[in-house]
Amino acid sequence: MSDKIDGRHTANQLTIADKLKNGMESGHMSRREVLRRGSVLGLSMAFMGSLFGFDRAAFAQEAPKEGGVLKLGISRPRGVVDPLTSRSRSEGFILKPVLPPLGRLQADGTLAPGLAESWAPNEDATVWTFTFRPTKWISGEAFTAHDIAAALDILLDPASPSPTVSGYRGILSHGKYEVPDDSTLVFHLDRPYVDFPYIVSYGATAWFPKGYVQGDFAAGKVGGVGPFLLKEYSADRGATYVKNPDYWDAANIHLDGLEILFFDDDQSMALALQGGQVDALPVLASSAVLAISANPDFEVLSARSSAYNSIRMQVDASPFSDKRVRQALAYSIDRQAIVNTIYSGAADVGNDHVFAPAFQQSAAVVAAIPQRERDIEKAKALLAEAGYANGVQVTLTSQQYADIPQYLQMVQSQAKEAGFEITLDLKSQAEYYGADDNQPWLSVPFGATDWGERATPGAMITPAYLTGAPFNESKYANPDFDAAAKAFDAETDPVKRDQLAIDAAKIMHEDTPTIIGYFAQTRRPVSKKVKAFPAGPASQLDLTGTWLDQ
Amino acid sequence: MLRFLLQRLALIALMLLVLSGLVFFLVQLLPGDLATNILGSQATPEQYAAMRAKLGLDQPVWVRYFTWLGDFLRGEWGHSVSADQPVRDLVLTRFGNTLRLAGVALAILIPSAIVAGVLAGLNEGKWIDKIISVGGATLTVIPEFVSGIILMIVFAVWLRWFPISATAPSDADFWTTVRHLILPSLPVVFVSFGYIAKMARSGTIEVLEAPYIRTATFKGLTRRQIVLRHVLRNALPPTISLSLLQASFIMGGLVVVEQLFTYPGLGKLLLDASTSHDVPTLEAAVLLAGIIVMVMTLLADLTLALLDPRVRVGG
Amino acid sequence: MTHAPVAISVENLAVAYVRKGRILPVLQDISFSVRPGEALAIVGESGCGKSTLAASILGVLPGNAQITYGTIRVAGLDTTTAGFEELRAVRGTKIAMVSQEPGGALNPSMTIGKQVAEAVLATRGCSATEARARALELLTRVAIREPQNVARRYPHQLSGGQQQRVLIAMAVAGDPSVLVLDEPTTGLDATVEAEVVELIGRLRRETGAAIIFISHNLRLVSRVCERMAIFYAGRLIEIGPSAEVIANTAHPYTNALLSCLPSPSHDKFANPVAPIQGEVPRPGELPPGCVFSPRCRFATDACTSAQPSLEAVEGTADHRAACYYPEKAEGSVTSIPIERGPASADDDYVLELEHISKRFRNLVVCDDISFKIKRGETLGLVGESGSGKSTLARCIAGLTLPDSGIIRLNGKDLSLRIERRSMASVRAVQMVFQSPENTLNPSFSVRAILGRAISRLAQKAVSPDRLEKLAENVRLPQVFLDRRPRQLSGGQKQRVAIARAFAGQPELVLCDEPVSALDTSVQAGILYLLTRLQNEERVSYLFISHDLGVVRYLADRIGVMYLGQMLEIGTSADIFAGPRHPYADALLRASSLDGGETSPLPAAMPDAQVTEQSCRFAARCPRAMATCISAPPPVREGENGHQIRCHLTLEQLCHPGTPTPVSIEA
Amino acid sequence: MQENTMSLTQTPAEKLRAERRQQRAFLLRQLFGNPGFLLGAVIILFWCLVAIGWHLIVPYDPFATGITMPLGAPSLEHWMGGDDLGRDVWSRVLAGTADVLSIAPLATVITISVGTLIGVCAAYFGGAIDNLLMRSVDILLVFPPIIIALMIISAIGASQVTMIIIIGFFGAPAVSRTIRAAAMREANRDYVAAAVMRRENNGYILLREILPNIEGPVAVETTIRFGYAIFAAASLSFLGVSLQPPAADWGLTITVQRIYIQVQPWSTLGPALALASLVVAVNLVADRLRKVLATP
Repeated sequence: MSDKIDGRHTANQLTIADKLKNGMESGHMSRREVLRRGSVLGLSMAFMGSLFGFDRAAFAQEAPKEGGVLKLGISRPRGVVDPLTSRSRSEGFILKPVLPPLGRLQADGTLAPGLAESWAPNEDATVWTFTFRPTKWISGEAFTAHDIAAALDILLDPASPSPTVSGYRGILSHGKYEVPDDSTLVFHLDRPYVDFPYIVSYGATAWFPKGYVQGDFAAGKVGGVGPFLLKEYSADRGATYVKNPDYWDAANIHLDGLEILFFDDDQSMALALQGGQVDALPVLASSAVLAISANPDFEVLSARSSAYNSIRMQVDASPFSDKRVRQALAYSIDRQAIVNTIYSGAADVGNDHVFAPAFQQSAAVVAAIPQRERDIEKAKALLAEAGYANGVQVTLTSQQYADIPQYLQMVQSQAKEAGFEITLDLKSQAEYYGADDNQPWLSVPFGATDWGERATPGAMITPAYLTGAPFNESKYANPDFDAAAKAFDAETDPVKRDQLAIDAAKIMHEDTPTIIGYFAQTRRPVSKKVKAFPAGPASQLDLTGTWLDQ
Repeated sequence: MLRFLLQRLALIALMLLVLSGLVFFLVQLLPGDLATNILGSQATPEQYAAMRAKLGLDQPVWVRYFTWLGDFLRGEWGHSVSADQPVRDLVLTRFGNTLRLAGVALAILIPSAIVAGVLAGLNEGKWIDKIISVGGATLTVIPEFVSGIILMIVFAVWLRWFPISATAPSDADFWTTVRHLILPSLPVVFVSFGYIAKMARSGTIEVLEAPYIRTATFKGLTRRQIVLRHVLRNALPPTISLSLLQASFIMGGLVVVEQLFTYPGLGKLLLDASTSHDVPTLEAAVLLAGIIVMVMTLLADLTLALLDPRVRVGG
Repeated sequence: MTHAPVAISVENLAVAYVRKGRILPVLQDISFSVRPGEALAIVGESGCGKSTLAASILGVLPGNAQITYGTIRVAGLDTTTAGFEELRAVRGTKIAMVSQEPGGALNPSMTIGKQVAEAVLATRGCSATEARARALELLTRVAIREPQNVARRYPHQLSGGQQQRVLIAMAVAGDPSVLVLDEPTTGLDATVEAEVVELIGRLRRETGAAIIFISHNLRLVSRVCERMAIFYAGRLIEIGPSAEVIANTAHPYTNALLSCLPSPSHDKFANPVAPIQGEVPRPGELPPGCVFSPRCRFATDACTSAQPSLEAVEGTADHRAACYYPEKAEGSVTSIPIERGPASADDDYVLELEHISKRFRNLVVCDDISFKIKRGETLGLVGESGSGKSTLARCIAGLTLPDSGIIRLNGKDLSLRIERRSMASVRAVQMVFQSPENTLNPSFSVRAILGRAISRLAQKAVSPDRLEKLAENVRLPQVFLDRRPRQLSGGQKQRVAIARAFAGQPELVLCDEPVSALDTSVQAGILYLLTRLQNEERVSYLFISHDLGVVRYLADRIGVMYLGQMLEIGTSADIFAGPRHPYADALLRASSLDGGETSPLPAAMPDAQVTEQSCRFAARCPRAMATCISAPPPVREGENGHQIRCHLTLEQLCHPGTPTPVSIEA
Repeated sequence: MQENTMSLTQTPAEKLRAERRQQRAFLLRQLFGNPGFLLGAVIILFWCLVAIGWHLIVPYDPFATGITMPLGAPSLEHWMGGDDLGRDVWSRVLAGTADVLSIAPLATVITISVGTLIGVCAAYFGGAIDNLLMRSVDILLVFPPIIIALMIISAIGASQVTMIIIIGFFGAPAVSRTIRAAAMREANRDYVAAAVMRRENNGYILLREILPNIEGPVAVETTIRFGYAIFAAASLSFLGVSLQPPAADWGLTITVQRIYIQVQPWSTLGPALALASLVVAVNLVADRLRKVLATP
């Protein structure tokens, strides 16, 4: 976070700064949103501070103590962790201490510089230029833009085993990037995309060095450029790390080392925390949080999240082919009761569109679209209009995973009053997602799927709700929605962008291809001896500044 | 004795053959096709056909069975789809873990249950017998997943005597490893304790009533001599043999306990493989589990044979 | 008697069982004593309290029994009140015991040598080495050959006779002053029984211990014991010198016991054995007055009002009896003759067997057996256990499939498989089994059992008349028809089993030891019944028994089997008159039917040196010669179809003891 | 036919009946005179009644969420408190009986019928048939039942019927061994030989001659297997391969609710205690039965 960066701001970025200023002054944007958006568009904190008059003291930290090994408990990743195949949060937690992201996403949604020192878009956000800081792999070789390009060559190859490619589909194609010099990488996007830095900084993707071969990580052959070095990894037990003295921001890494232990279920994880075997749990189901929150030795950090459980209805299958049936179901559930019961209130009520309150740009959407409240009469009326005055019997297929069974049982119980006789068919997670030509989650007419956190609304819409999108499980197809969503991704003007968001959300809310009852917060139970532990976002764990009070 | 051993081994080989057949054909019932699993859904029908031919899926089922069996015997157990690693490494690692857990469980279970049962048998009808019998029967009926949770909360959270995690650090010494395994082994111990203690008790009582104990009494032996030389010597072999026969039951209990304590053992692997339809892993794991039980059964027979001259020396 | 030293004295002993709060007296008012070197036999049927007496003497009564009165003194110790440690101090040295079922009485997981040495160590202070040496001495003393070898073996590797010898060796290890033998020969073959009895007699002379010999076999104990005490329903009813008691019986029960044992003086038609009517009363159901009165022919009012006390019999020193009319005892039993039916035609054969052979794995159970049974005739089969008698019967019955051979019924070939036999031949061949406990299905009433037999075998509708007639035929009272097997006594069960076999007018009844599990008094009734039925129904019997006395009594012809081979077959008279096979000779001597001294056979391991080519009996034969192990013996033909399989000629067999036995131990 | 003619004589038949009555009365006295058996029987009876009539006695709809405070503490209205979704725990414990007592008894029926059939046939026919059956049983015994259950469930999916069949069939081998031993004792008794000598067919001998005499071991095995079936069903529920939410099945409830055990122990302990009480009761009954009925 050096002030030197300021000099590098392009004219384009100054325009962005202007737009942000307008947005804030016109009351469209909060201070936090300006920070977040500025960070994405490549404005440094210092620059923004000077521009908007923010007090930098707000970022100051309590004086940390050095040393100690932080022990984390996470759920066991399936199989052997490898950057080439990594797709889950747990895999990310294992990989990223060694192979850090380009930009570091913070709990407040801002993107801090990481391996990439700075980034900036062109006028219409179709070309992005990333500048990397001079650093080196622990092997001694210099880290260059060629490493990232080589990794993208592998990851975006259609034959690659990596799931990363789906996140880039329609945004960045294989080979559409160049390396003008060792520290610069230029991306040529398929379509304008304002939130592009998130794409390369987020998710389970970890960047790996040139010449990487699958299995190198597990074998301990990857030196890494991250804050920590892998000391030992065992697919059964977990991983241990030591501090990387050569990390570019080593000064702000206060821990001597890191230890990650695997657990298979939330209860044993929670008990391990209480039993002092681990110090913090980056992810814990709300059900397991309850016991800990009563314990004064622990603190539960919360961060808003955009993750949600989608009760999606295929719009081409009876009875949900009738919009009124979908709406009736949406009206029959008591969202606040669900949030209170399952999450003790630690969740944002959803309104059947993906613009989660966690996204700062959602403020306008939330204000513009009235919240759907439980209205049994209305639900019954809608059902009757659709021809189901005597109720309707449906089977809801889903998975035995996390809070989904609880959620669905409440929905089942609540929707009964409106005339929905829901039979639950809860498969194992593996069965629900299946493989290849047998993927119930995509094929069943009525299902409930857990969608993980995304950094932007666009990243949620693109794979799941655009017409013909690969994971469009509700078979939702509305050209108006597609247009609004794509325009939203491309629009750099905050005011216009808000309007596009409202348009898209309204269409989705009205069509109700899915019921989004709530966005649960990320809950991170942490021992009180752990200081400055990041509260979020859920899939990232930036331990910069974290220290142990012992 | 040698002949007995050879006979048993031949029987085991035969049983393994049948077992492998059973496993293989059961697995054939599983939905999903290996070719699709490998190629993904975008391949052409020709590619599928080629892959099926390459995998031998176009062969009749019995040919595939023998191919599979041959591969299995050569140690080629295939590739785990869900764990993305060779099945053999995976299964053998997990198997080692389960052996450790089962070892600790048996090491606690058999001596304690037998001592308790013999004590109860020698004091039939007295308070110590009642405590052991009623206590054992009560422990037996508490499902592993109930006792497991209670043990976790009491000993790991409240008292902090044992860690929750069953897996010790890889560089841990022997005793640390054992310490990690005590808590998860206890539920399994509880469930079988009552049964084995009961066996030991009734075995002891039966022997106490045997005419040769009378003979020993008439010789003028002390109580201690009678118990040590005559009662235990005859009561223990069948009990030990019976407790080894609990292997199959204990294996089942381990699945539950490994799930509860998230211990990466064979049981957990079996559960995961079956829920994720990971066929090669499932086949290998079930076969291995069967082999363990079979070996335990053989051990049971051998124990009895070694300790009982009627079997050892022949008639 | 009062001045002589006493090894053990029992005074006014009364023992009772407590069952469900009720006190059931098992022994009442028992007094006797035994001097050193003296042997007292305790005789009585089952349920008379013999074993309870033994347990009381040894201080090992079960928990639900208690001594209600009296004392037992052994070496100054009252075993009725002594604790475990006090008893332990005298066990082995002052009092020792040999129990029944030698197989179960030895620790199966300890070598013989160790078990005997343990007995030595427990009774005398010596080193382990000395104990081992002494154990070998003891084994030698009880006539165990190759004691070194036997000492290394486990109990299951020994024969029943050897096991019993080992038990005796352990009992005498501490030179006890009192030795209690509780039915030591029950379950042993006649020849082995004779050996053991002989051994006991010898040891008694050598050790000078007082012996209490408990047995149900009056004649057997009279050979070893100079005094005998007869027990009935928990009471001592007669006691005195053995010869005196037998010759000059002073209690009707004793007399009845003597009369029911088949002896050469009996004839199954003219002078049949006389059963005692009724049963021994169970504890808690004792009749008022004399316990024997309900079964006594002479019972008077006095008998049914008070139990007579044990009084000295007139004119004798120590012969006492508990009877008001001791002088009437001798004549208390009269047998009812059976009228002999017509003799059977010479060539009217019901059954013909040719070359029946059966192997179980390597064991030859029946080796080329051929014989014939005439209509109305009884063929007795004798031999020790394991000789193949039962298997042979089961082959004929169709229950076991022989490997080869021909069976003819009434001259017509009978299928070896029962499924292929006609219903007529199924009806014609029926069987009566050994164990009364197993012979009837416990879940059916007698009526159902017999009804089913009638409907299947007689192929007739089951009417109450028919059922009652069938029951009447075996003298089974009507009331028993509606009872379950477990409510019947052993004898009654066997009657039902016989009725079942006779339901369809059989022509051949295979009797597989039908009386060997019964008390002698009950056995007599069954033997009488079988004779009567045979006479009435013209049925033939194949009668299997290990008891030569019973066979001699019942059989017209006798076959002697040994290890699957028929060693000798001939008429009863011819066999008893001789010449006979050395094995038949040994059996006869063992049973001492002729009143002579017993001469035990050498107890070698039977299969040790015998090969396909040798005489099966060679290893145990007192007259074995070199040829006996090198060549199979020829069959010697005598008169009346008498056949003897032996290398010795008939002539030689007539003169026992001429050739000197050669050692055949390789 | 036989029965008809016999019923002509009333007196003996009546006597027989009276005697059977007496016998039964004696047996019942033997059983119910034992406090353990009495307690066990009462508990089993209680749960059976609940299984049939839980609809009538549940204080609240066991599936309705939000009836009470989520994870609410026990109170007078909800005396085992509420579960995570605000359902009444006590009502769910009662309702769960139906699931537990539908799978276990039917599975036990299968176990006992199949096991008895195999055991009796092996014992009676002997030889090659015995060898074949018993070696097959040996092999099946090698499979830990839970593991096989997992395999089959993953092959054909979980349903109540699948559970019943799997738990039923996999108990059978163990039963067949015990029954074979008992039947062997009977088959070697002479009354069977006597029946063979009347050329009775195999069916008659198996069903009429042998089977009634192994009622004791069969009854004992039934109670033992019933206990195992309850245990097995609960374990499979725990492993998440059996019933699905919102079923009130005890094993499933324990699995789901155990995570709250530190917050609201009753939602776990309630069904756990219910399960334990049922299994203990079955064991008490089994123990006494074994003592009273065991063939000596």
